Amino acid sequence: MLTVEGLRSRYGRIEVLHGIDLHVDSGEIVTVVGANGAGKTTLLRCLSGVQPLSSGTITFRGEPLHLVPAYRRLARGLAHSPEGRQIFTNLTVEENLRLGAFLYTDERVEKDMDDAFQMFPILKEKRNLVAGGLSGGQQQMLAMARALMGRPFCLLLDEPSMGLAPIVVQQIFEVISGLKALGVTVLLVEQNAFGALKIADRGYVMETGRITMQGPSEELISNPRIREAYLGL
Amino acid sequence: MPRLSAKSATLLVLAALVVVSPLFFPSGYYYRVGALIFVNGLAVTGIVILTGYAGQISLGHAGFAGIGGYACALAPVHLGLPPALAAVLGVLISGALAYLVGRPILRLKGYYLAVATLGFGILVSMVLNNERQLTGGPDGIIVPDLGLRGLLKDWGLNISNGEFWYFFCGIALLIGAWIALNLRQSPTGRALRALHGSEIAAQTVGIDVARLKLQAFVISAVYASVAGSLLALQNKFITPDVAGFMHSIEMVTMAVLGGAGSVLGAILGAGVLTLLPQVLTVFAEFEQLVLGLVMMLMMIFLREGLLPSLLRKLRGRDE
Amino acid sequence: MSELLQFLFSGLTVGAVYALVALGFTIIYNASDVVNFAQGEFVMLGGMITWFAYQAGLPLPLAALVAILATAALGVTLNKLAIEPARGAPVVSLIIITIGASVFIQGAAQQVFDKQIHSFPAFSGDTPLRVLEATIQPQSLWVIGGALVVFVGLWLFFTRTLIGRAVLATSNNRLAAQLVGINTNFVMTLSFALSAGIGALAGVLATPITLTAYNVGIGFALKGFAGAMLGGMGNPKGALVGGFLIGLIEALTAGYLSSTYKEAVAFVVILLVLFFMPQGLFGSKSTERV
Amino acid sequence: MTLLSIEGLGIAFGGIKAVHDVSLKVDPGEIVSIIGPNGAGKTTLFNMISGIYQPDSGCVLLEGEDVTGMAPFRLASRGMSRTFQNLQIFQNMTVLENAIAGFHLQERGAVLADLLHLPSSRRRARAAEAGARALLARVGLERAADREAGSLSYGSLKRLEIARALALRPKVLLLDEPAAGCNAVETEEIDQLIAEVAASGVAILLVEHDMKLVMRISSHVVVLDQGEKIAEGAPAEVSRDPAVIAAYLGSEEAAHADG
Amino acid sequence: EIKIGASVSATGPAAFLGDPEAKTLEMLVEEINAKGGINGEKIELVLYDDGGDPNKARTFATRLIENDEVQAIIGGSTTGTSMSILSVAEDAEIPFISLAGAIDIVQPVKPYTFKTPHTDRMACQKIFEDMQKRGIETIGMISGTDGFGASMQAQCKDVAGEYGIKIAADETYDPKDADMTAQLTKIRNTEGVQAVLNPGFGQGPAIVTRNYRQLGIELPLYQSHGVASDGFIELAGKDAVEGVRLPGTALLVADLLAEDDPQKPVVMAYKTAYEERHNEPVSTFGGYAHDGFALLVDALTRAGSAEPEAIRDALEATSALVGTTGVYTMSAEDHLGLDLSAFRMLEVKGGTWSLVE
Ligand SMILES: Nc1ncnc2c1ncn2[C@@H]1O[C@H](COP(=O)(O)OP(=O)(O)OP(=O)(O)O)[C@@H](O)[C@H]1O
Ligand SMILES: Nc1ncnc2c1ncn2[C@@H]1O[C@H](COP(=O)(O)OP(=O)(O)OP(=O)(O)O)[C@@H](O)[C@H]1O
Ligand SMILES: [Mg+2]
Ligand SMILES: [Mg+2]
Repeated sequence: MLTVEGLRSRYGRIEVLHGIDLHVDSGEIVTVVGANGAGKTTLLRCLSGVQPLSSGTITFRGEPLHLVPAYRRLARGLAHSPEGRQIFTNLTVEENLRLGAFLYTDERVEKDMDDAFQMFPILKEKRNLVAGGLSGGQQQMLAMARALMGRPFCLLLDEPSMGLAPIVVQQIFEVISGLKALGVTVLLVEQNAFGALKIADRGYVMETGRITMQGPSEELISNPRIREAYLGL
Repeated sequence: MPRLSAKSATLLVLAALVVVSPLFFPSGYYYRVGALIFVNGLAVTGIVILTGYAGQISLGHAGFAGIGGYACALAPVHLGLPPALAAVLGVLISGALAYLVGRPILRLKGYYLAVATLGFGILVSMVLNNERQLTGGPDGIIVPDLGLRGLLKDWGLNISNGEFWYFFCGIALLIGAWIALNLRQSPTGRALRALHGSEIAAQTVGIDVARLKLQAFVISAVYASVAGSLLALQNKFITPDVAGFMHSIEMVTMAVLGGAGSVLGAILGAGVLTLLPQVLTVFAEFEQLVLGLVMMLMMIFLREGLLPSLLRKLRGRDE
Repeated sequence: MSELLQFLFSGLTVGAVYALVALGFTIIYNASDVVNFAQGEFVMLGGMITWFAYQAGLPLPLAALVAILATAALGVTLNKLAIEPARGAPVVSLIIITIGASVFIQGAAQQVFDKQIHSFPAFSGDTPLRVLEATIQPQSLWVIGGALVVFVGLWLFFTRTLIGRAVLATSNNRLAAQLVGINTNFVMTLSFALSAGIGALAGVLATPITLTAYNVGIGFALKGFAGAMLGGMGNPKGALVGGFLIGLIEALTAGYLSSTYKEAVAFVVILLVLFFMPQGLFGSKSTERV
Repeated sequence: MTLLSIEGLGIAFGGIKAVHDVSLKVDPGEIVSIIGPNGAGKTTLFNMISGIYQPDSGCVLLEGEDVTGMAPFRLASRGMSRTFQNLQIFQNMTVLENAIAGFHLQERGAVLADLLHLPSSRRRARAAEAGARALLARVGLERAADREAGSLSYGSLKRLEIARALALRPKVLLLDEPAAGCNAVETEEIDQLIAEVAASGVAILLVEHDMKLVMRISSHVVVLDQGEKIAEGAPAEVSRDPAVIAAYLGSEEAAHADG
Repeated sequence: EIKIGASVSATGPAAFLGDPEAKTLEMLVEEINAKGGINGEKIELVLYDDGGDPNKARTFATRLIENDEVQAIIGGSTTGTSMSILSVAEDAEIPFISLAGAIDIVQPVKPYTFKTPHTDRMACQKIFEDMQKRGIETIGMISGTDGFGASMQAQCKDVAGEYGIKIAADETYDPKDADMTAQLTKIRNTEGVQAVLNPGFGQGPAIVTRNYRQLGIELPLYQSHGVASDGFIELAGKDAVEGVRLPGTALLVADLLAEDDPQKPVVMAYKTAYEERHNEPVSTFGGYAHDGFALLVDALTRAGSAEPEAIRDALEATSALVGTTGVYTMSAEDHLGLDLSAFRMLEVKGGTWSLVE
């Protein structure tokens, strides 16, 4: 579904991704773990097109993606729930969701919105309020719900569990697992590495802009180095 | 080799420019242009403090320049003050007015602050325009001679009017730049830049945001006032144009063009924008066209302003 | 009584012009947070191009259409050549670009056209309409009507259409807008086209009253800006009310207090309003949680 | 005497009670954690305590003195310091300058001295810089000191905020989700840092969703739900409370789970 | 080669003054060079646009004198710019012919400064004379707040008493205003007003005139020489402008001048040349520049030298020089050299200017 080869990216003159190779197969949940500043967010930004590559290729569903402008990538089926939530703070919750489905004008939008409200009932309660007034966790839910409104084949999630109550974290991980059943592929960046690896099929470990380890989740969970460096066990 | 601090480097560059440039002046006219650049540079240094450091926009600073200028025209006639003291009076009035006006309007943010300052500037220029009995109205008013040149002559230093104002304004600019540079690296300067970044966070580290903004506003008003006084004294004549909206815009443009966050940059911006019309006279009819084009191109390709962008490019090549 | 009515007519006429200019500001501002100081030049072009086309023999309505389209095209060009290449620059830099554009357009206009003052016939003649003892020019009704129509159009655009909301989304969070599939470049192009077109329309409607010349832009921009800020930047309702308010305050001050200081009074009112409502009359306070 | 005590604090937004009648106390050296579902009002409570919101009812006592609704910068000078859930970084400054800004109260002096670059001003600035560097080292950011703050990753910014908050040498420290965006190992580092600060006699109020962290270091836990206090007590006690489990934890294991 | 400097406001708010001035100077210099120059020497014109900004004007004056080393300066479209140039020129002892209205420019007399336009005061006097003839005693004024309007407003108020005229209403408008009905309503409702006077230039007076008719005010309306051009009739609209009077120069009614009028050949020559070349009607202001240049040429010819000192002396000795504005005779006490006869009272009749007998 998604293949990345030799991806490099820089902020100004400083390169922060030094040649990333990774792939996500259809229907998979793949997670990327790494320390603060490893470059996980930058990787996702490259994939969704809001961050330029300096070299490398991205192939998505068999077609090159890296030349497609960011705004067209959702139409191709790639959605991104970014770090820092990036919701439209001046618009209402409902408007945020509707904009998530900006590309569509059919009836399914209403249905998707109902689904989103079912997933996060609190959003329904606040649907007519300005999103900027939501609590941090509520905004995080909104960001995730908005990404889902875009009907992606593949979803890029940057720390979706951040700032969420434990009960919601569990729920979020369940939702992500559930997406798999719906045929949505997920690339998940998580600091809650343990939780992420538990639901993922495979995982990558990223250190200062490079992939240093990869493998099936169970393997990574049981790897002593990872247990010590990322899982704190 | 011990590294020069940015401050000393800036001051050295400026001082060298002031002293060395005259060696290359083919005629007295260049002293005039130099003096204008220095005066504008001084006004714009005030904008650096307000806009570059503290992030507050003012579209009415020409109002303070007007007050400074008219103080020099009116105080000698009506109060019998010598022109130099009149300039000080201008500073006091500008400062006091900035303090009074700043208190309510500095609560505003962004464009709202811009329109409020704009309103202030317009009020000042309107008074200067319409109180004909006092100010001479739109036709302007004569400003008495500073008299310092005569004094220098008595001391055996005989320089032309152009030279005198060139060096006088040059020194004023150096002092102004020195103060602004002091401020930048000082605790107060840091606090100003902090409130620019986030007012809430600035508050929680104990910065009295309202007060600090007001201080920056007053300081920058003083700069504008002194610049206005220098201009008036030098021209020996003043019209309400100094306080006009276009002059306010010009000040901000100079600062942003050169790089609002940096004193040297802003002075450079003042230089460019003062020189440009002089250079563009060869285009005569097309002057405005070219001026607009140059402004746009500079901002497109040197978006952080002339100096910061150039420095960044230079540094990029070094590494 | 008839005196008051006459002052009100005067205020409404002038206010409608301000309101039209202020409305022109809202779209670009809503899409990019940039106050486009070249907006006044669009108004000038609307009048000047119409005059020239009219002189050249085009019927007035056609001349007006040409002016509006040409100005909209210029707006798009401005965006493509000057605003888009500066993407990511600080807002002040963008503002300076628009000021540069304003200087440039003015310089170009005095070359392409001339430096004379021009006017073209009012749309429905010059016979003043009498209401009680007061009179109003038919063209004033055109300007007032124009302001109302543009207002309603913009209001529907921003509240009822998805693309209108996409404009708001773009200024609120450009990154997120791209992520939901909004072509932010297109949104910008559209905004410039619309803003410029509305500006030109203002010029077309107002010129029979205000007359036009290559250098009238700044005056319009200033008053429009003040009106927009008084009402609350970005809100069409604010632009409309703000523009009319300033016009009315000026006319009433000129009538009852002092014509010399009528603008001063207008600005004092603006300062007072902002003192109590820092976001203007209808500006929404942006909610950013910490 | 209690360092910080809050009595009956409440606020509403557009008629909706975000916080209602919440009281709590923190003593020097104590770590009081506030937990609760998203939107329970934790951040809002912080905003009222630190003077950013004006509470509709109730009062905040700092060292026995009523400081309700006092401006944030005044509270800061009385020893209150905080971090933000939605980062508030001075983007236009370097990492070091961000940290130095935290020393504002210690380094500020007369504006005139600063304008004229008097020795007193230089001395203050030097002291602040030294202190800031030490703090950056403490949060592991010493190598990033000269970078522009805007270029740090999320997790690093979080730590920069903590450094800046510590720079005030607070008596009360309010931390809003300090471990968000940090992995388990990084969280442990923060955990230690907080414990050290508390041990030095600072009263700490902590909002955090990472239960491991909360359970490990809190001396007392307060649970909010829909703006009201629904439970409080020792960490272990609270984590077994059925109401807390239902509203917040989801399951008892969640409190002790690895993550 | 003789170098002449000029700094005028070809752009900016005073462009209506400076633009025709610049065009006129360029045209005349070309003409005279085509004829072989003065005393066999060609003239070089160094022309700058000060945009109406006195500060810029001073810089350009300095540049003209110190850098371009001109022998004389023409320019200063506005009073403000003239005052700026004046002080530089006096310091450097370079003759300067101002094109601005205020009397302060040549009063008190400064050795090197001269001017061509009649003063605002003279315009007021001419108007009041005419009013007196019509038996008008109480008037209302509505003036632009620009330099031109404000200066004339002040002069008129100053001199009105001499003609027994009372100014009962005194309103102003901003040059950018779009509607003056409020001010005019106020004037209309002022007790006893018999006529209205509107000093100003640009679009303001055109709008005033239209609003005047819109309000149906029947009193005589006087405009100033600021709008003395055919363009004004067109802008204000033929119907609205009918009956408006203003003090203008011979230039505007060139065709109507008596054949024996000494000014006729001069104004006709200038008018035809200018209109042919620029395809726009001549204006009074271009005429000022024409006269300034004519004065200079005359002085240069008589002086037989391009030394500033000699030019100055010759200028002061100008006698009966016929210009478009009037006939100039300078002296050590009078650096303007015009009298009231320079102005002619004009009235719009049937959509064109006509002379009031
Ligand atoms: N705007 C920027 N300008 C310059 N450098 C940046 C910028 N954003 C990130 N970086 C740098 O790029 C590197 C990778 O950052 P990134 O945000 O991708 O890390 P991350 O793995 O997501 O970290 P975290 O877990 O803290 O979110 C870091 O060294 C960071 O400092
Ligand atoms: N400025 C505001 N405007 C409108 N509503 C607000 C505002 N501030 C807070 N609220 C509301 O108050 C409630 C509490 O929000 P708060 O941010 O305190 O929650 P929280 O407990 O910190 O949640 P989280 O764990 O998600 O950060 C929320 O429902 C929020 O929508
Ligand atoms: Mg990240
Ligand atoms: Mg919170």
